[in-house]
Amino acid sequence: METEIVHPLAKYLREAMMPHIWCSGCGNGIILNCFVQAIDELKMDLNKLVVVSGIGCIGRAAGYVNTNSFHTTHGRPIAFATGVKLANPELEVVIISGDGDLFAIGGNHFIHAARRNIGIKVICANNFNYGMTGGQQGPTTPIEALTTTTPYGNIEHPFNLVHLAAASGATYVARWTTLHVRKLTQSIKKLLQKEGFGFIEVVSPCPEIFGRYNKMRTGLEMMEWFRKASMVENFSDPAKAEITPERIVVGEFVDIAKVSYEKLLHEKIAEINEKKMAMVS
Amino acid sequence: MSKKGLILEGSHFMNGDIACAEGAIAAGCRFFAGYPITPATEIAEHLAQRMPEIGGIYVQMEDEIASIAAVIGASYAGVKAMTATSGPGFSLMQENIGLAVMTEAPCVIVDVMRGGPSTGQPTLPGQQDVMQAKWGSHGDYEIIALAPSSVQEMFDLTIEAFNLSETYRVPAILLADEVVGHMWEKVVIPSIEKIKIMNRKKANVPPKAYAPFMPDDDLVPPMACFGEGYSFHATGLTHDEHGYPQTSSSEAQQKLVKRLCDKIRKNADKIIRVEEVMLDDADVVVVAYGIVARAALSAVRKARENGIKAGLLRPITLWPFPESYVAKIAKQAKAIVVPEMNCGQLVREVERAAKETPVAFLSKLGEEPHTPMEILEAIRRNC
Amino acid sequence: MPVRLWRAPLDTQKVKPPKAEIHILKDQCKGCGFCIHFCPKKVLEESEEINARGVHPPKIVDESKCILCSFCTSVCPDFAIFVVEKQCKEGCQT
Amino acid sequence: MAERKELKNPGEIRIGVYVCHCGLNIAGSVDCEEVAKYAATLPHVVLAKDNRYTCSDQGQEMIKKDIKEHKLNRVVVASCSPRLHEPTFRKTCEDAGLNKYLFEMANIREQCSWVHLHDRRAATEKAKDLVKMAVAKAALLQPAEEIEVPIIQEALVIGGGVAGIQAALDLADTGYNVYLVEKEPSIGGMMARIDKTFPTMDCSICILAPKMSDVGHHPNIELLSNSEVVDVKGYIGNFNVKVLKKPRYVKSECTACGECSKVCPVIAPNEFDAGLAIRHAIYTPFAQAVPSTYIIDMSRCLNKDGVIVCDKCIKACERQAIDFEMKPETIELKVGTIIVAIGADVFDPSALPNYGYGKYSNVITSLEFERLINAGGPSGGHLIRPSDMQIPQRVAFIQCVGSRSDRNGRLYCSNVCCMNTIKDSLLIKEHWPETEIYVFYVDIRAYGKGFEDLYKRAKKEGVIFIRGLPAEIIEDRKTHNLWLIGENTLQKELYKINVDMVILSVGLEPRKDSEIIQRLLTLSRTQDGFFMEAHPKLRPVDAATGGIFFAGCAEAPKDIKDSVTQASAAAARAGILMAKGKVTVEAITPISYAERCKACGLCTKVCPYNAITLNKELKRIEIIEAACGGCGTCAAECPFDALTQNHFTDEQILAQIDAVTEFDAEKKIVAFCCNWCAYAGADFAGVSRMQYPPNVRIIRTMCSGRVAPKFIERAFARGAAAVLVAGCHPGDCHYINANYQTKRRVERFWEKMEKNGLNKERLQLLWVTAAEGERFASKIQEMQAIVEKVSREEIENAKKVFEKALGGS
Repeated sequence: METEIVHPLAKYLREAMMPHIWCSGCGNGIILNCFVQAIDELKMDLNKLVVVSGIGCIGRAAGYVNTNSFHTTHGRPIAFATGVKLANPELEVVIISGDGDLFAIGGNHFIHAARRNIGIKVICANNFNYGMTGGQQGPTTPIEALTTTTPYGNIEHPFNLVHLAAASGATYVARWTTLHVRKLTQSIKKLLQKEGFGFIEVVSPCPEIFGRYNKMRTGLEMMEWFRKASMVENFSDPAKAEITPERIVVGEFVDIAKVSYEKLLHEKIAEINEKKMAMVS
Repeated sequence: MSKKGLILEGSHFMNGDIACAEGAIAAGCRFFAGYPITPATEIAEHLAQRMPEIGGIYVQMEDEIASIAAVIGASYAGVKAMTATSGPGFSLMQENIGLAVMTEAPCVIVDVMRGGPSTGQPTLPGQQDVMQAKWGSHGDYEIIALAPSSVQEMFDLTIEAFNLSETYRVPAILLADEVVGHMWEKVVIPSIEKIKIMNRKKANVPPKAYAPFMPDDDLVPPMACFGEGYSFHATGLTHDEHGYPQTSSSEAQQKLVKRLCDKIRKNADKIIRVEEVMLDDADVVVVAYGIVARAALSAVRKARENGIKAGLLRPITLWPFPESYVAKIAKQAKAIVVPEMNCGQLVREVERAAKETPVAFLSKLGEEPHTPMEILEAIRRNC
Repeated sequence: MPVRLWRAPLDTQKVKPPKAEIHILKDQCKGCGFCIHFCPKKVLEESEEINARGVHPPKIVDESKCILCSFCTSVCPDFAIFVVEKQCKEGCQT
Repeated sequence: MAERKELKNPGEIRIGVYVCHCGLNIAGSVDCEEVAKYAATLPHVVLAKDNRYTCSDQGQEMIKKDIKEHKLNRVVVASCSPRLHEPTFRKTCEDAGLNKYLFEMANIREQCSWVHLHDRRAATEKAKDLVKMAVAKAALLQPAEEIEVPIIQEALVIGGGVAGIQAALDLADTGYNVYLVEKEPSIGGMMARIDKTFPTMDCSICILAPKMSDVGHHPNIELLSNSEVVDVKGYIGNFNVKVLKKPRYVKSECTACGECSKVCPVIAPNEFDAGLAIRHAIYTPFAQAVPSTYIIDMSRCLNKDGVIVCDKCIKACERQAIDFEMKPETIELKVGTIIVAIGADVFDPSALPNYGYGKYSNVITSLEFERLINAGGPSGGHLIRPSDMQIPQRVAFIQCVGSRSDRNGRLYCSNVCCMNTIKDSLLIKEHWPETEIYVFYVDIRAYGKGFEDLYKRAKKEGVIFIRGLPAEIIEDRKTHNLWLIGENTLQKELYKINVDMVILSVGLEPRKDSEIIQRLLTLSRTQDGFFMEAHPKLRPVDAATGGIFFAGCAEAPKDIKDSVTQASAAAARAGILMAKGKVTVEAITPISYAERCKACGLCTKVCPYNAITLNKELKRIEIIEAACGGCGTCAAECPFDALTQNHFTDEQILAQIDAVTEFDAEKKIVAFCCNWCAYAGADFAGVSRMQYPPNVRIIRTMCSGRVAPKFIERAFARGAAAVLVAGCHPGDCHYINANYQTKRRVERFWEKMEKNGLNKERLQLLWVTAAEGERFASKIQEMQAIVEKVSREEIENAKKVFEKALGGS
């Protein structure tokens, strides 16, 4: 009898695509949950919403949201989204993708979109590795962490994503973990209402792959790590927010006002046309 | 602003890149994303100036990968979009050309060919990307490529490329070369009414009933765009009519990939255009395209003056390849001469279609295109 | 001013917190246990039964303890649990 | 004036001595005439007189006249304690153009006549000694100028009860900026909890609430609620205070609409309602709370470790005022004066098992009663008994619960309970006239204005007063009624009375945390634990520490009227200081002899105020007089005699010692007492007429830390039988921690004595508060026994061991 009852958020999901492909204890489902919760609370016009994702476990998120969605090639969701947003600024374009997709293969697009301040919103699930391909080292893999491609421990320094985003010029930068569901939801709402390029990093458990290699075999263990290590410090210096086993600084880091690229562009276009009109008459 | 005044109606003296840009505008292109590269840069520069004037978008991306991705995005947002590049950039675009094929995103890619491989000779012409245009992205697919041989054609075929791309929801490539791109000639731009414009088929069913990849009889699915009230999903993964991933279904794979090829193959006759000169009684037929075809034409004329029955077949559409036309002339001609600015690319297709008829290949690399004399020599040798 | 609080407040009965109705979509559950572990009132526990996906979905221990914070709803990666307020006539006495 | 000014000494020293009879207070047991005659024989004394009341106008006029006519350049008055009249006579001297530091006092009342009431001879002899000591010191007195310290014209009030509120408002209305620090989420304190006030029966909150909101809105008051004072540095006029502002987790945008509280799923007992009513994790303690901003009790809230599990309040709050990320902040204040109004706690009667509080639900405290009878309380003002929520027919009040008992609770009378009970009984009668009311008491104390009338009214209304507290309360398991068993001490008969509810009239006790404030502000407390005023009669709201004042129950249990009165007084006292804008620091700061200083830096280490710094380049010390507290422990520490203390110089103190030990040293105790605790304790013994042996001679220093080993050596070298060093209890030192140096030095001295085979018992160390007169007296008794034991040769040994000390310093 219970199964007949509909989940209050079910209407935002593509029934045909459910159940999602994500493992038990994976945080991607929580991110999706918070995202649809946010659009529900904002009563967003789904017709004006476009969700774009790249390649990786979380890349499937776009397909699960019952709205306009596009699943691009690896690393290119930001570039694709840029085209969408410029072609139709009315659309609210959100990217939900992973740390590898956005910051390794797609890193260049990220920093340039942030620099340009194009009005697209990026939600990054950071699970510290390439989950879908079986757990290889990635741009956020912690030093000394074990992955299939760092069997002797990782010797590359990971990106501090919030610092990178802030330095690149994002107008909104926040980091939460999948344990901070309320904050994450509120933060996503804020993100969706910001002008310009906004970014939220969501530290997310990957127990089946990353956890397995690093002594956190269950989602619960990883979530408990988040609980113990995370400290909310709003508007602290993102440069000092590197993620370590002992300390995960979460909170909002940047929230500034800056005219978006598309707005400037369309203002220019209007200006130019006025001039032309004046010349004609 | 009124449709008039959008385009520069009348006769002009301009170079091929500019003509191409004006052709795009005439075709209704309102989005250009690109990255500077010789010899295609003037297209970007010109559109950077013109797009704002007509309410279109010009954006310079961080690289060619981003450019093509943005173009596909714009296309899905319902705007005709184009990017322009040359060999190196064209290589970077290949993966996402595949994405455009897979998601059936109408868009135009201009490749103003230069000497390769790699950085090669940026300021000299080449015809070395012909095969890449067809096979450059991984996986099986069909695609449309047009080869202009004059500045006027840079204008006309850009419009044609958009029309075909919109009609068949497939990326269309304008395979120009450095000479056509940089050459200054007279271009006649007709009034907007006289220009034939094709637009993609719009979704014509209620949103609930809409399946984004359910084809009509012509194998082309009507296209809804973001914000038009149709909530749909598109993906680079193999997918069903609803756009839902089907990563392990062989049936879905066959169905999809076959259709993507067939929608071009089965419509090839409607797509293909060639120019035929003095073929009726020709013993020797020169098959040439792009700038080379111009030298070939005068060579053929000179040959006739010297009493040789020569003719010219100029494929305007390189892909799908005008196989039947070659086959037809092969039956009557003793020999076929194929001059190309590469080590032999389209000539392979000609040989395949020509069957027993001997095909002489005339290669030229790294300098000006073939001269009429060189081609005439080849005609003489083969008659 | 510190006073020793030893007796149950006299008006404890006066406050009637809303009663919860917890819905578990058993077969959607992948058994991560987040809802059980993070429930502030320990309303849930792992059940014996095995669902369509071969995991033990949560079961309700004491619905009356639920305070409708709905954290389980938000933290569930599989949209497999949600809570609604029990609609009932005269004040749902348990 | 770090460097000593060699003053132009007006040639010959001319001392005038005045021996006061103080009516019979002194003359009763001291032959003042004889003392005066004796004084006249002392060196430098040019005239000596005795008179009835030296402090009277005539007395003072005489001194002025003499100074002029006899060219006196030193004045000694032998009368009461300098703690009482030194300022008076210093003024007299100044009026006559004599520098006030040329005045010295001999305390022959508190420390002589009053403590030797029955031995006129010994008292007289002691008085002579005391005068001799004073004269000896006087001869060496030097004029000094006092330095002025500016006073910051802002005040800190600690505690937001009615006393703190009144003090803050008075100061703010005078125009001073006031910081009011309250530990609780709201100001209002005890008064906000009470239903009606006696004797006028006003609604308590109705008269308090307006004052509370005045505080909230006053432009000159910054209210720091939910905050605590964590550190205080500095001195009169210049305090640096650190206040810890604990997070409310609700921002000031809060409109107190209460929607958050409605949806909060957590239920907890409301401390404000003595736990009788519920509150939520997000709450406001009561309707009239100031600030009205709500607060989240994180110990109850479901959201831990920064993870928001429940966001009902956040969702309910339209103003988005809820902020779980709020962090505690430390605010630094600079104030000139501090008013301590931290109030009192109520006695927890579960300490008295025979009354069954905490066990029997129908046994409640008077504070719980206030909430029960209050319309804003859990029962909406209906008097109900907890067990069955029924209106009780028979009610008993038990008085002195935790008061006036050496066994159960406190010795003192809590001052307010009698009238509170009478008021409460009338409230019951007012609503439920039929109720039988018994009041079990020890004595009914209805001494105040309008109190007796109220008492009479209660009797008239039929309230039954029974003298004699119940020995025991027994609960009837079924009915939860209560049997009270005890003796009616008037009728001399046993009673066994059955009632429905018992109200324990609980006493007041010092705040559990008052020792924190005591430590931070270096205050002292009386034996019962309340703060001690500088003088019980004449400076009732001043603390002994300059710039600090008391208001309300912090000083002693008192009712609202007295608290408000005292608060206004304290505000006025603080106002006077700040209005002056500056304060003069007594010229008892150190003097350094640069030529002797070896720049060893020892003095810098012992200075509690870091008022001495070592200048390594110039190889000399520098003294910041404004920061100096005047304890003199630096002078005691200096191994090279390169430092001494103004007005308590080595020469002066040694001269006093020599004076004591001139005759029959072997029978005498030389006592060094610190001004604040030990000397005041000795005074208190006198005030309480505690009798002790007359052979002790007290030398007053500001702090026991001033007592240099060489003083003790000198005393023994001069053959003294015993030496006493007395100071404030460790931790109570008026100079932060200077008395730890005392402890160190005395312990080292003991070792030295042992090494030299001396009986270390002859040197005693005593910690005593100003209130422990008893303790001081019994110490002298105890030492008397030691003195009697000391043998001739022991004295001689000591003389030998310490003979080096005889060389004048």
